[in-house]
Amino acid sequence: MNMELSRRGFLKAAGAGVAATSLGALGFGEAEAAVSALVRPLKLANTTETRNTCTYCSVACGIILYSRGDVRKGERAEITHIEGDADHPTNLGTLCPKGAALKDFVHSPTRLKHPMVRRPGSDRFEQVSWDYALDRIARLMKDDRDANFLATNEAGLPVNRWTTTGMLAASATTNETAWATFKVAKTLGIVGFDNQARV
Amino acid sequence: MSDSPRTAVSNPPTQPMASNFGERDLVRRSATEDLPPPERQLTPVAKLIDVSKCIGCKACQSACVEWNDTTPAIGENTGVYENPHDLTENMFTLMRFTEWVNPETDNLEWLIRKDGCMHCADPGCLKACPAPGAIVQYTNGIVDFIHENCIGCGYCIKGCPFNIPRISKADHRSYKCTLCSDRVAVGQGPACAKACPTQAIVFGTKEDMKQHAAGRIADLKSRGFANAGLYDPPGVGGTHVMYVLHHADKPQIYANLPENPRISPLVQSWKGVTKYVGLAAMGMMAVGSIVHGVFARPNRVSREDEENAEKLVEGKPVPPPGEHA
Amino acid sequence: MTNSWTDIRNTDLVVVMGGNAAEAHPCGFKWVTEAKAHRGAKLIVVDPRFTRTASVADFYAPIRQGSDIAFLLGLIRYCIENDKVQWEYTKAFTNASFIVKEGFGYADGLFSGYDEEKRDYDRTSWDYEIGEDGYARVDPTLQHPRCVWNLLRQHVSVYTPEMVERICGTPKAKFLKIAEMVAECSSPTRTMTSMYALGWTQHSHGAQNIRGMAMLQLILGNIGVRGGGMNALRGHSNIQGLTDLGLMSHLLTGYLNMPTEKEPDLATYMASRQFKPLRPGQTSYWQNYSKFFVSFMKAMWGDAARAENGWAYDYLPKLDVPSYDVLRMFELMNHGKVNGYLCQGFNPVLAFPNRGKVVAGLSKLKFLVTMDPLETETARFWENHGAFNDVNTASIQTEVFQLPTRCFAEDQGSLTNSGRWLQWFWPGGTAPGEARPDTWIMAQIFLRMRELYRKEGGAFPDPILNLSWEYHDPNEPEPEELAKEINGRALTDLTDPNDPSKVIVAAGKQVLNFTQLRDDGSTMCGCWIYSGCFNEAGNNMARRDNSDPDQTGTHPNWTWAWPLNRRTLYNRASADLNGKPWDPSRKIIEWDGTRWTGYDVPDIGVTAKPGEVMPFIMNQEGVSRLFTRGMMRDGPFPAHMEPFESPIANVMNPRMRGNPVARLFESDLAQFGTSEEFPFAATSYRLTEHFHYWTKHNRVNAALQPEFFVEISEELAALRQITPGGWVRVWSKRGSVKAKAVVTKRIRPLICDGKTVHVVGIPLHWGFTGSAKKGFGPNSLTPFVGDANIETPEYKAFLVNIEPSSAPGVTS
Amino acid sequence: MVERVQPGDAVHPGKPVTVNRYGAGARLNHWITATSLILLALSGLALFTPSLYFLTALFGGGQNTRAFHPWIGVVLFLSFFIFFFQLWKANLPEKVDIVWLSRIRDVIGGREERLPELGKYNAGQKFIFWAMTGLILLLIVSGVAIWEAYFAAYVSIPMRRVAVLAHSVAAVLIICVFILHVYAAFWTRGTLRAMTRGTVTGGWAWRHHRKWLRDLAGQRKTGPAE
Repeated sequence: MNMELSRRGFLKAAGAGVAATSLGALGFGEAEAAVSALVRPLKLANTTETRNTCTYCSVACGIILYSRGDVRKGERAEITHIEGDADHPTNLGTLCPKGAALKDFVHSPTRLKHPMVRRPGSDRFEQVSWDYALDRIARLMKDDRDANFLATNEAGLPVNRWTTTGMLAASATTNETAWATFKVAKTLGIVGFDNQARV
Repeated sequence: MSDSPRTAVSNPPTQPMASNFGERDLVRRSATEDLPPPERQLTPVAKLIDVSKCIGCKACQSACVEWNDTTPAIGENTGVYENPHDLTENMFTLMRFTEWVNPETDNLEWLIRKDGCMHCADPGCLKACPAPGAIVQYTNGIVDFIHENCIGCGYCIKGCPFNIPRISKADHRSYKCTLCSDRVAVGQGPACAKACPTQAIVFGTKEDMKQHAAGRIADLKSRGFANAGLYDPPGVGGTHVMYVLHHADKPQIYANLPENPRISPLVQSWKGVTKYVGLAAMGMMAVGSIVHGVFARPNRVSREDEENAEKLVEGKPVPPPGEHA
Repeated sequence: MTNSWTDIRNTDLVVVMGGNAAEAHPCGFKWVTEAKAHRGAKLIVVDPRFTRTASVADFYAPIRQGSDIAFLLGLIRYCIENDKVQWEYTKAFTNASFIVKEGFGYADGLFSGYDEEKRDYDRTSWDYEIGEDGYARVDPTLQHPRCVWNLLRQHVSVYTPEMVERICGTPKAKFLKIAEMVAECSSPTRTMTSMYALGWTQHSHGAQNIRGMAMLQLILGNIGVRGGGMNALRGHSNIQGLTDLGLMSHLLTGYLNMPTEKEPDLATYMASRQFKPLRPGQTSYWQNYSKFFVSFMKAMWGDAARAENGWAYDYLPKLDVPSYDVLRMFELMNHGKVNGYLCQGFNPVLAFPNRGKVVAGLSKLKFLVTMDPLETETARFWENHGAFNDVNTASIQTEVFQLPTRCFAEDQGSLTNSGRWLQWFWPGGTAPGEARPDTWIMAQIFLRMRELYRKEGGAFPDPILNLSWEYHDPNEPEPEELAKEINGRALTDLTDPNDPSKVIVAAGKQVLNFTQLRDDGSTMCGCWIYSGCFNEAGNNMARRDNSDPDQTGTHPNWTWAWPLNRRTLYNRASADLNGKPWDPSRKIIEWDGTRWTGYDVPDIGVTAKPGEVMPFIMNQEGVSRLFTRGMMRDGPFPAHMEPFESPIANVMNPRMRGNPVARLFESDLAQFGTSEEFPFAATSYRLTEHFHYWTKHNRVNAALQPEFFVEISEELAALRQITPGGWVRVWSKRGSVKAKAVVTKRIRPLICDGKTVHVVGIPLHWGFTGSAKKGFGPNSLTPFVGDANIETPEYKAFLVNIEPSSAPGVTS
Repeated sequence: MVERVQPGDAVHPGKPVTVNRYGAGARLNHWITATSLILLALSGLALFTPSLYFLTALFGGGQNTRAFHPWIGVVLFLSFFIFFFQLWKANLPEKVDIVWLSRIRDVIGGREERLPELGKYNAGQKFIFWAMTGLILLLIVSGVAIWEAYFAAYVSIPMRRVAVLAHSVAAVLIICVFILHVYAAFWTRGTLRAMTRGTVTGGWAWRHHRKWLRDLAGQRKTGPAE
């Protein structure tokens, strides 16, 4: 992303508030600053910053992901810290107890890593390939659609709806994902289509 | 209209940066008499916790854990909101909740206080600490634990008037809030202050924080909190973590915040008079013995004594019992 | 939100009712504490519990859950009786002066036209008198007995402070104190903001709760002004976006509607969507409906959408019922009428009411597909977890696919926040294992099905084969491509209607915004209200200039807000009939004699004269509605309704249970409890330490609030011999849970209609997966009934019983 | 009633006469106690004042010093109290002790002939015995109270503050008593062998504990012939 913009934001922000005056007092920018044996070195040194938005509530706080490695350079990137974005007008760098712990979401022990299938009656998941899963899903969906698609109603008027398969869309996905999802679901004629707006 | 003071006026640097203070900025160092005076005086900093603005969301706890990479245990619910149930070596700060019915208004007031190290100007922990350099105090007021020097004796716990330090059962070292010295050292505020959603926690120079507090107190008084005030207890020379309280006249209602905290007289006399008198006493005892040894002739058994003993054993007459002549 | 989070700094009075902003939206709540600290603003909290928001409030009053309408109408009555009305605003900018048809009436808690059999109203009498000129008749003097104002005055007259206390259990003195504080905001120079959330929506009469406050805000002149508005604090990070994009049964994008069976062809569909102005000279912006609709159809089916085939109108499914909402779908599942279900980042086992019914439904599916970055109870609904999920695994024949998706930190795109800001974000980490973006997964499902239809044919393949899917890599559409599609572009050169030689937008170029959309097939646009988000100027959602001239909280150049980067909806109403701001110190826009100028994008034609064109341009009336005609199923005015499970009878009409027109399914009717069996009034809610069922998966939040509990008053604890921190069993007609007991002074019994009502609070964050201790959710107990208009389940008011017990799994 | 002659005490004719004063067990105990007391003093003093912190080097650093000290304390406590049960009866006070104390100047001057005849222990020795007993009790109790690793949870912080003060005061005193004990043993020649070989010369007994010697001699007459 364009870091220049955020830097400009930084300068603007730096004008505001008491803390700005404190900044000098902390010795910030002192020429003869000594490397200290006592104070722990800042763990963010040499990490990559990425502007992101908190995934939880709709205050949509600005956050910064700090990572070792840079995905935009095609590198493998490990997120080492997440913190509020001080340039963001809504949260001004603050975060709630959930946002402040986002790193634990990313590295949660229960993050899913592989497609899994649970066969009818089975008491466990088995790992499968993406191809297997997607082909099987497409087949199951088509068979159900072909079997239960309602082209016309009693009056013989076209209704073209598919009520026997439903879908719930995620209210934490992007608008772009939502649009792609919308197109697929409505095109298939799925009417049992909803999202968290109701709950 | 201006915002409240912002702890985070900028995001943390990612380019390596030298720390702005360290060794040479020490004003106190535990168990170290001959500490060279600091070359410069940094402006004292402070964290101000406005209890009246705090919503008890525990963002400070989250941010603290994430920044300090600690791992608090997943406990259980015991009928209260405090989790973990107390400060631990993995939880340097803790929201303490008190349901208090104001006798004057009969209204419920939910008093929520962020507990943690107060960074006393006169730190009891440092005074009590026997390990040279395990606890240090910088000229900006930060009191920090240097874990590699810590011996885990727990004296800091006895020294602290606020019951803050916790000893790790794992590595037998003492832990507490560092005021994020590593962040402050690069011009950033502590993680908790940056995270605090309502900016109930703000960080800056102690002067600025006092000014800001004055404004907050005026606002509280205008809302009917006649006894609103600043908690900066003189008993420990003031603190670098201060509270704005709506009822500054009774700090103890905020989960037993001490009315007039000071280093316990017991600790004072232990670290003071006992040490000096004790060393003197032991010294005198030793010297006394040596002097006596030099001047008084040794108490030797005489030939006569031996003969008397032999006589006695052989049943021959010996001086009778009773007073010597 | 009509306004933005940052605008709350401009308010004088914050009313948090039907929500718990400090706890659920801490960083947005910051702007309340800012307003308090810097404007001397006051905060009022009305809630059954003394919440974290209440802990920093200037004034708190308790209220019985589900009785908000009585409280709000009580406030409206107070303002009218004490002449605390922003008269100029009310007369000019609301439909107060509109005359309602004869025959409209209200008696015994019911409006005219009720049919008990159908559980529905005949709403024909709920409308304006239309004059010969085709316009609605008005009486600007408000003298006419049937003008909206007099009907309203009459309607609210019964909600006296005594009545409010009787229904809500709010002590009269406390109610009056609040009424006083609220009434002060009728001054043009004082504004109040309403911050609400699911505390108002999750009722069988949720929409009417919100109507009540909206009406109050209108007569106080607080809509469209800085520091005012109706601010719905949305839940999920993109719940606003998914609603805007119409990912719902009854919607298309941008609040266009799905057609119904009654609209078999485009002509019929459009006939009821002409939106002719109801008053002379009014904008009635929905008159452009056809432009948005046709552009949408072109975005969906490209060249296959042609004038001849009604822009592929047949490709759209037609509804036979108002909506196939989640409650209906799970009802159908239980009847074995649903075979497949896809859950994208959704956890119905914990999210939908009457968990027993939800799990039974899922167990009847042929296949279930879940897409999530985390484990969910839904993906493992078939797994036996003892007391926490006691199912017979072997008997469940559902084939379940659990697909790993990327999470926010590995994804890219835009999210629409509560304040309608579309904010772009970037990926910072590599996804674990084989986790894939949702766009890729949806593309794969679609492409593989399309391939099957190409090969095998099948039921009505046309929409599938013709769906526009022109992406650089069809296997994984890029977020930018999709965003551009949402914004819309010209399909042929768009010329100036007045000067055909002048090309405004060349073919293939992005349209500037929806004002350039046409209904002749020359433009395409995925979602008209988002048009402008990614035009030829680039990705406006990625803008990061956080400057805020004069610190109005507008931040006009930070990302992009819909519509047209407008930050405050109805902002035209912030100025009077001459276009001067009601409060000069709170200007948003003003009329400079020739055009509207100011901090924000005017919510009106920039040259529309103040005296002539009224501010509420989306309404046919040009003004806001105190009386909503037939637009809501349960009444043109809100009226007191009890929850379906209520500790007391409806004092207006003891025979009335819940919302008289709310949809009920047979099986659920039998599962409503009575106050005899279940004496205690329960409510459910979030805690600040957790976000729904996600954060129990991460250690920090699990440590901050590790275990499921319920909150009760000291009085109820004494009544049932419950010890603080001990185990209790809480059960309703539908299920039973075990929890730790938090005994607190923050909940107190209420006296309603002479009866003591004990409240039981039940937070919702625990399940049988993740790092936190295993636990239950309130949805094991809640009733399977939704709001009459939008089917949001009644989570906030139901009945339970409670007793001391042993730990889950331990038989006592 | 004071135990005038303790089991194992015996006198053997010869030149010089030898008297059994301490059995092997008693001596072993004594030296374990002595060693632990010295180690405790060193480690304790290291944590008592920064000027002596360097002593932690003897134990391999501060962490070890902190860890070892309480355990050594436990050893001292056990060994001393076995020892205690062997000696306490002989250390009960008597009238003659008062006379002895009243002539303390002669004691210090080594003018034994001016003192009354004494049993196995003189008042000074009894004082050391009881002082050690009391102080070790105090030290073990206060020590446990501030034993962070195991007992922190059971003792309130105010109590721990009292304990740490008591512990340091007691430590100072016991070190003083220790010095007195050691010096007296050196100054009074012929004493040390009581704790090394376990015997003293008849002369030593005649000079310092004549009543005890007479008792032993008397016992011998009445006792079974060799």
